[in-house]
Amino acid sequence: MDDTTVQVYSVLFIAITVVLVVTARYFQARRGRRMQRQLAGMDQIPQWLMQSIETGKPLHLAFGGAGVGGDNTPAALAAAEFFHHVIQNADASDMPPLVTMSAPATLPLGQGALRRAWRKGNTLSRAQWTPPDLAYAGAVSASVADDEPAAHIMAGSFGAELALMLDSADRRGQPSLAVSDRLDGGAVAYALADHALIGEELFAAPSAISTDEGGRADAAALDVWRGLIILGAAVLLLLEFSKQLPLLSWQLALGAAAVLIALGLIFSRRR
Amino acid sequence: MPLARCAGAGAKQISSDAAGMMAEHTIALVSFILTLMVFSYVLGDLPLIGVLYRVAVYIFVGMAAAFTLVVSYEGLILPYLQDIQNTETSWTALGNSADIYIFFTALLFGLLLLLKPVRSLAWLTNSVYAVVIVVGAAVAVVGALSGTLFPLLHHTVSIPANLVADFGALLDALIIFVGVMTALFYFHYQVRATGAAGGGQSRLARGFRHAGKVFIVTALGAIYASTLLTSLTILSERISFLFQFGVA
Amino acid sequence: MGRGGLSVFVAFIVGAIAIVSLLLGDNPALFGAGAGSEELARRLTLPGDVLLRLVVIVIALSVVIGIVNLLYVHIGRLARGKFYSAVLLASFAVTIAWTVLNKGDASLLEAVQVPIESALAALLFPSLALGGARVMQKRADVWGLLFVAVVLIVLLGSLPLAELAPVQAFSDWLMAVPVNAGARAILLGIALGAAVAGVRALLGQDRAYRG
Amino acid sequence: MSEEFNWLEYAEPEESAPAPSPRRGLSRFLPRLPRRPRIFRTLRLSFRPRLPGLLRLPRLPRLRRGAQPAPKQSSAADLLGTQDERPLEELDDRLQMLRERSAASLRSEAESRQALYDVDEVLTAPEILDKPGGVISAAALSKAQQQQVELLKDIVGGGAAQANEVSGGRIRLGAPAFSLSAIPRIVGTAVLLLLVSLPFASSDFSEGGLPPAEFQEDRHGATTLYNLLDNLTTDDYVLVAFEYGPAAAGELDSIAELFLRHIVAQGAKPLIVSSNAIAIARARNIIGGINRSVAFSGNELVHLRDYAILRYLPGGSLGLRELSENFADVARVSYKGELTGLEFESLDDMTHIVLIAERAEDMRHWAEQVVTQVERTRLLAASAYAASPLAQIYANSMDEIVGLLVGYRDAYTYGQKLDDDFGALLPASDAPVNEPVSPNRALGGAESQAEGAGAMVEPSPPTEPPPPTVAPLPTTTPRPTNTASPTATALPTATATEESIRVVEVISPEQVRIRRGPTRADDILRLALAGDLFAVIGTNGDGSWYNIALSDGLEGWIAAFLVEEKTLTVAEFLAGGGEASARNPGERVYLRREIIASLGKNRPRYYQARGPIGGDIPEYVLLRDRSAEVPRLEAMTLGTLGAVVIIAGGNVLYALGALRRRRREADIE
Repeated sequence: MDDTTVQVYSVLFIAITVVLVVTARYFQARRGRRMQRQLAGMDQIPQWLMQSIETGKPLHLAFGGAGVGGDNTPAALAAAEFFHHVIQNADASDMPPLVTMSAPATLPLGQGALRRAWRKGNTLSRAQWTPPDLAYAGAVSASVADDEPAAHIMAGSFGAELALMLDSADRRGQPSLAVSDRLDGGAVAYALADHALIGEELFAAPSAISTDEGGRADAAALDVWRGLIILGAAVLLLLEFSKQLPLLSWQLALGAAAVLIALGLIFSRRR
Repeated sequence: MPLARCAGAGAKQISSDAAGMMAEHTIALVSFILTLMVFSYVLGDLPLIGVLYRVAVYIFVGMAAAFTLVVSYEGLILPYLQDIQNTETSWTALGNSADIYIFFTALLFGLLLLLKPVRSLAWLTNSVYAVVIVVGAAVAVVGALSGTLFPLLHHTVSIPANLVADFGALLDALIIFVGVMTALFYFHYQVRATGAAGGGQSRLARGFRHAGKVFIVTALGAIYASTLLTSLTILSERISFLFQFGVA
Repeated sequence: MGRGGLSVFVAFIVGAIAIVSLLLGDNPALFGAGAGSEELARRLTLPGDVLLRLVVIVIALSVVIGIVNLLYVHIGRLARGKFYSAVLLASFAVTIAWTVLNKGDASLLEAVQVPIESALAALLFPSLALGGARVMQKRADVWGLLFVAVVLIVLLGSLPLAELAPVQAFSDWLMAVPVNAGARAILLGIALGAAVAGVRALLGQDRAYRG
Repeated sequence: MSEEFNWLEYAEPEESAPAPSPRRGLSRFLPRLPRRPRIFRTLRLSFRPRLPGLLRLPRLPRLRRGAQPAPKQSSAADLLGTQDERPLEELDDRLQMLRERSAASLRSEAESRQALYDVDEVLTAPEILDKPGGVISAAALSKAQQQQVELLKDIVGGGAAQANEVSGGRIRLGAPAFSLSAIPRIVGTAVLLLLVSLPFASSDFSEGGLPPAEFQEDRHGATTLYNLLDNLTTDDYVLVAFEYGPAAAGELDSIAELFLRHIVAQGAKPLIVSSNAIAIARARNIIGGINRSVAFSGNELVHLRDYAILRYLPGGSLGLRELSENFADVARVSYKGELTGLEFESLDDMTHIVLIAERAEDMRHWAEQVVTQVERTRLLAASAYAASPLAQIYANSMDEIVGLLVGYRDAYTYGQKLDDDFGALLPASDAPVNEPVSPNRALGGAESQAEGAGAMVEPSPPTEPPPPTVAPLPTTTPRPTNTASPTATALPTATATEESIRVVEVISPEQVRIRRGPTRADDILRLALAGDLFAVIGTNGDGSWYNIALSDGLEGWIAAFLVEEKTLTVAEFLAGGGEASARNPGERVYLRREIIASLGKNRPRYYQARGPIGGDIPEYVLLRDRSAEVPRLEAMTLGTLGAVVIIAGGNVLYALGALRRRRREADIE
């Protein structure tokens, strides 16, 4: 792909996304027919909130290394949105949630989320920065003993160091929900966290916990894109085939379609 | 063009051995003790031993913060200060004088971000923060599109040449294609509402999602194993260090 | 325009400028041939350059925000008699003093930071191995089984033992094909999610701008 | 029920009755606010019956009897394959309710709060907040309420409250005391650590082979990567990106050092950048390590002459974007703020970009922000094992990315290949002289280049074996105590296996230290054991120390009273090693026997250096400390085996438990 092609595609992508994000709000107005599938662990969050309220232990919300201003700005924003809803619901508690991060530029985001959602006074010392990665993981593993959070919700950008945090939380019997926009963190979360979202689900997490239209619109736009991409890729693949195998292309296409459908049917047998 | 042979720059890099040796021994001793302190994590919350780990961690956090600060100052702010004084160069097409404005605007922005918690300034600090966020978002969008989305998709749909000859490669390419598409489909969020009880999907859609999940979980498993191997490599280095120290 | 209004407005305007400049700048080919397109591309690049430079410095400066926060939090804790915060603050102060006094000496880094950080990274190994041993406890279903099986195959495949050659071959295929596909899909998903969330932020539709 | 039980972790009697003391500190003495219980009662009523249909999942083993099941904590297999979909409205309702409750409770306090609410929070002292486990954050109380609290404190028993406060502030040695349930974890960890330690303690535990000396054919582009670096010349600049922090040093330092050594050995100049602040400091230390190993020859690398460390790139991908768009600016200033004098137009002026990535994300950033911006220059990548599955995808998808060396094993292979190339004998005289070494291998300038090339690649006449040569030892050695004359060394040629050489054999029953200089104050280089043989290079003035050759090109000094001097033929000398290394005639060959003794481990190796050590080229490559490589590789093998056993065993246990449980449930039904 040369530069120009990429640029043209990018412009198209952005334009369509803008349209989707804006129009999805109107479509969302007539809701009821569609709904969002449930994400892992979301139904546990109210439970944890209650535990937090009842025991006076804070929730621990972690951004990880998701930094504003850099590549994972969207991840940080999505996490902040997600946390905003959590904090809002934790409002009946006495302990403001503990928000931690290792990217200093995310600090204002965390402070903002706390201040907007937690309307009970000064929360400045509840958003805490620690130097990146292992220092952060170490500090969290130590704070697991210090602050004794009721539960950990880790959404953002984590690497393998997530293992240290989840391990120490696990030792103390503190439940955890983790999602990372990094693959190694995602894998660690899948194995060690009580509940793990996978990759992209980070961006749908806010809409899974709130009634906000905006979040829903995002999820809807993502789904539209997903459909477009899958269809487009299928068409492109067929074109590729037809280039190489002019004679066999349609047979192959049929074969591939048959395989796909068979796969779908086989797997749908389960449960 | 030779790397500048600045007069005397860096010429006294050669370490003085005698003093260096003392220092090396001390370094080794300190690192030995600290390594053991961190390893005490394994024992958990035994009295006294639990303290060792946390002391080491807090030393580490404080030091890492300090280093981050020092390196940011020395490695970034100083060079920038150096650079804006150099009238022959400029960061943008606007010339050197613009550099100075940019630099001091950035300083001002940094200061305002520091004041973000001050409520009465929120209108200003939020606007400054918005600039940081949107520039980051713009970089992220451009990066995600041109660096990940398009190239990966492009590569997924482009099948290797000479497929007829190599059936294995064709099969692999097809599996990858099917895997990517079903796994991408797996994430689908919106489901049809099928009544009061809950949402549902067609059997086909559910099948696709299960197939996709096979690929996702396989990938996660492999990445987990790789992460394990990396940490094992690092552990072997640490243990090698402990033994070397024990010998010496 | 209310209090939130200004920041949303700024976000929208700056976002539009940034995305256009970053996306379209620096490629005259996009605007057809000719001298005019060169000029246009150059002009388009300029605001992006300025913004990038600005934000890069702001981000670098944000370390100061982090440090201030760290000190604020831990001085507060120290006031309540938290011993560990004292350790942290002392370590911070010593490091700063050391680097100021011994310019350019990295031995503190080698003596303290590197061993602790490596040791923490090394600690991940037992954590990951023992955590991996409990996957079936947390996910007692076919997915847990699949996960564990893949972990074991890849681990075995990494062993340099001649007897395991078939496993190695299978593990190589696994890495090259299904893992490749799965990881690619996750990546694509993240890129998609980031792009959509990013566009939304560019539209000024983010809560972070207000409050 | 979907509760999961966890026999490895502490018993935590959660919830049920208001737990023994969930509220610590002052809180115990405060009356609960009326709103709290009410909320709970309502909430729980609305929550309990509606928990989603996850409850029919297989039960997990409950190994610890008698313990109370945790309250509906996390549910295990709620991943999507098995879960039911639920309408959003339902979820929303519950959350909505929660929010409404809290909002209502707040509204009643709204006025009292207002006073604090608008105060600039910076000015509020932090200590009134987050009291350890406090029941109410002080900031949420109005002044009047706070006074009430004070009053209560006095009335209810200030002494007790104070004691509590103190214990809250002191070092708390971990809330849950050490419990027996931690034992499986400790034992498991101990077993793993033991396994990883064994190879360092003894050579009896060498499992598996070493990585190959050549990259396999199917390794994507690793050989190409090597060759690209091997074809560098003195005019080349290579951008080396150190994208790893100290955490990954154990895995990536070796490959980073190899890359640097390879590049400088070719005479090219590495420019080091990083978007990781600490990595810049680390890079200095790695260069320092190289300099220490070549220090005796005076070939230290000098900053801004032989290499440059550029300022660090903040902001992750943003910094990389800056790098690719404004490379001229980045290259202008060093990490200390000095002017480098480097003038480049763009990244395309770099011959190659070398990336050493710790995390998959780094690879992604470089792929997204840099590779897409350069036109000619290619990215040569190495990554940690953890990053490899993803990095491999980028390496495969983008033509601009070459190679991918993964982890420590590939570093070993790379080093092996380097040694083979740089230390290799020239082809035997009857073979065609295909010069395997590019003539520009010499450092620094054209004249030495020609000279070096001439000296090195000159083939011997095919028929006559070359005369035994005498190694010219570096005369520039800075050590003042070194009295060994340059001609004292009798190192054999490869062919002259019958020729005798001076060796010393260690006779001391204890481990013997080989030092950097002939005094006991000198640094220890190696340890040796009884029976180890070393070729003698010379002695010090009074003969109380021998100057001996070590295999990695280093020289060491050993005290004379610990050894016995002998004269052996080369063949005899070699017999101890088992490595038939010096068969090819036609080149000066230096045999150096290395003794690696790590706790009784004795692994001899032979090196064949092409030129005299201290002559310029190979020393950067050859003078590496490789003593830990083999035991580390073996430790990794054993550790992997241990992890496999533990993961497999643990999961089989849990799976069996789950199955048993499911059957029991089926029986009951």
